[in-house]
Amino acid sequence: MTMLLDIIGGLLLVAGTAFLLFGGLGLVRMPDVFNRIQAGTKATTLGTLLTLAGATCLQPAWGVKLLLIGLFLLFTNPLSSQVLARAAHRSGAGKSEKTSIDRLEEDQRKKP
Amino acid sequence: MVDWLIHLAALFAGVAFLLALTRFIKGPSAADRVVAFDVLTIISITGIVLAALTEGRGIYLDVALVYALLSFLGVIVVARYLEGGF
Amino acid sequence: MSYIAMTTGFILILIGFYGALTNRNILRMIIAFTVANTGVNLVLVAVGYMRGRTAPILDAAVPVTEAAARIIDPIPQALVLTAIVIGVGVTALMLAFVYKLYATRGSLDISNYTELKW
Amino acid sequence: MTDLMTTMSLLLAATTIGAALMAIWGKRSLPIAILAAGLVSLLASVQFLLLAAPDVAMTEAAIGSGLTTFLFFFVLGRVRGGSND
Repeated sequence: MTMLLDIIGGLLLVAGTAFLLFGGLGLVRMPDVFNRIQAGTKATTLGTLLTLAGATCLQPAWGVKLLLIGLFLLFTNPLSSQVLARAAHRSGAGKSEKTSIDRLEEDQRKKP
Repeated sequence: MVDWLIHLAALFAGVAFLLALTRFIKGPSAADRVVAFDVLTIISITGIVLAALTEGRGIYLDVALVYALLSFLGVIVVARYLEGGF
Repeated sequence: MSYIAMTTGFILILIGFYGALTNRNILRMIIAFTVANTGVNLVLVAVGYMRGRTAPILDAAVPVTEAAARIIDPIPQALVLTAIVIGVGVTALMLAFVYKLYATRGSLDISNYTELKW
Repeated sequence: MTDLMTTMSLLLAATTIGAALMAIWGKRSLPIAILAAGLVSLLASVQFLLLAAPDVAMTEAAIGSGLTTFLFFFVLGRVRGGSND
């Protein structure tokens, strides 16, 4: 039983860090700031939560602390990414040429 | 078996760390570097959890708790500066 | 492993002093002093490390009866804990001086402040 | 087991020195130098954790990396005209 739990925990750890790897790859490959925020925040949030779940399977006595870390990440990480995207838009960051729709700029132009 | 999986996870986290560091070094604007800083903090949380699993000490997780609050604070401060606040 | 951290600390001290001596902007000099401060802390903690032992905090993994044989020396860590707090105090004081200098003179170049030279 | 720790320590050491060089290099703009100094502090904090000092790591992460970056950006927002002297 505990052997099975160990193997599930190890596989969850590897899956979580694989999501971190994909997040880092997206951070390098994406063309502009907003796509980089998208890749760098969502994939890493999922990866860290999977890693914490794997650590909980490996050491069940640490469950409360790991759950607390996961809750903090789940609350603060999307908030910080939204604030950063708004700041990048206001400071005039360059958009990729494939970006065709910008609703925030349309709204600001409508009511100055 | 589990040791081998933990080493594989550490290898993946190290490669992700190097990729985010590449973006931190050559990012054209300041916002790119802030995103890379955030991702580096989150990868450091994963590294701390792996170190705690390797050493077998649960007290190391408190540092990860501080990190989870800290990345939020740093990004908010830099975003306020980029918006022209303060 | 402690030699890696000690070497890193010394290189950080050298880089910080080089930056503080060669930059003309006052804020860049303060950044370089912060880097040197981190290097000093790293060297002090690396001096106190012992191989094969664990953190000096007693919990279920380290019982009290066998603590003396398994934990490292907590004295350098306590010293560094004080040094970090004093370092941020010194940095805040230097930044307050930068703010007052910019308010009175309107420049951050160090070669514009020559009153103390003779 | 200790191989993993030594490899992490080597990676952190190389990254710390690179970030420190980036922090004092005069060609880059001032917010980037401040962010690089914060990165030096953050990586040194993980190094403290690997040296079995979790209390120092906690203090360095909260004060050295959080509060110092906040103070630098606060002052930099108020001396906005002279930041490229």
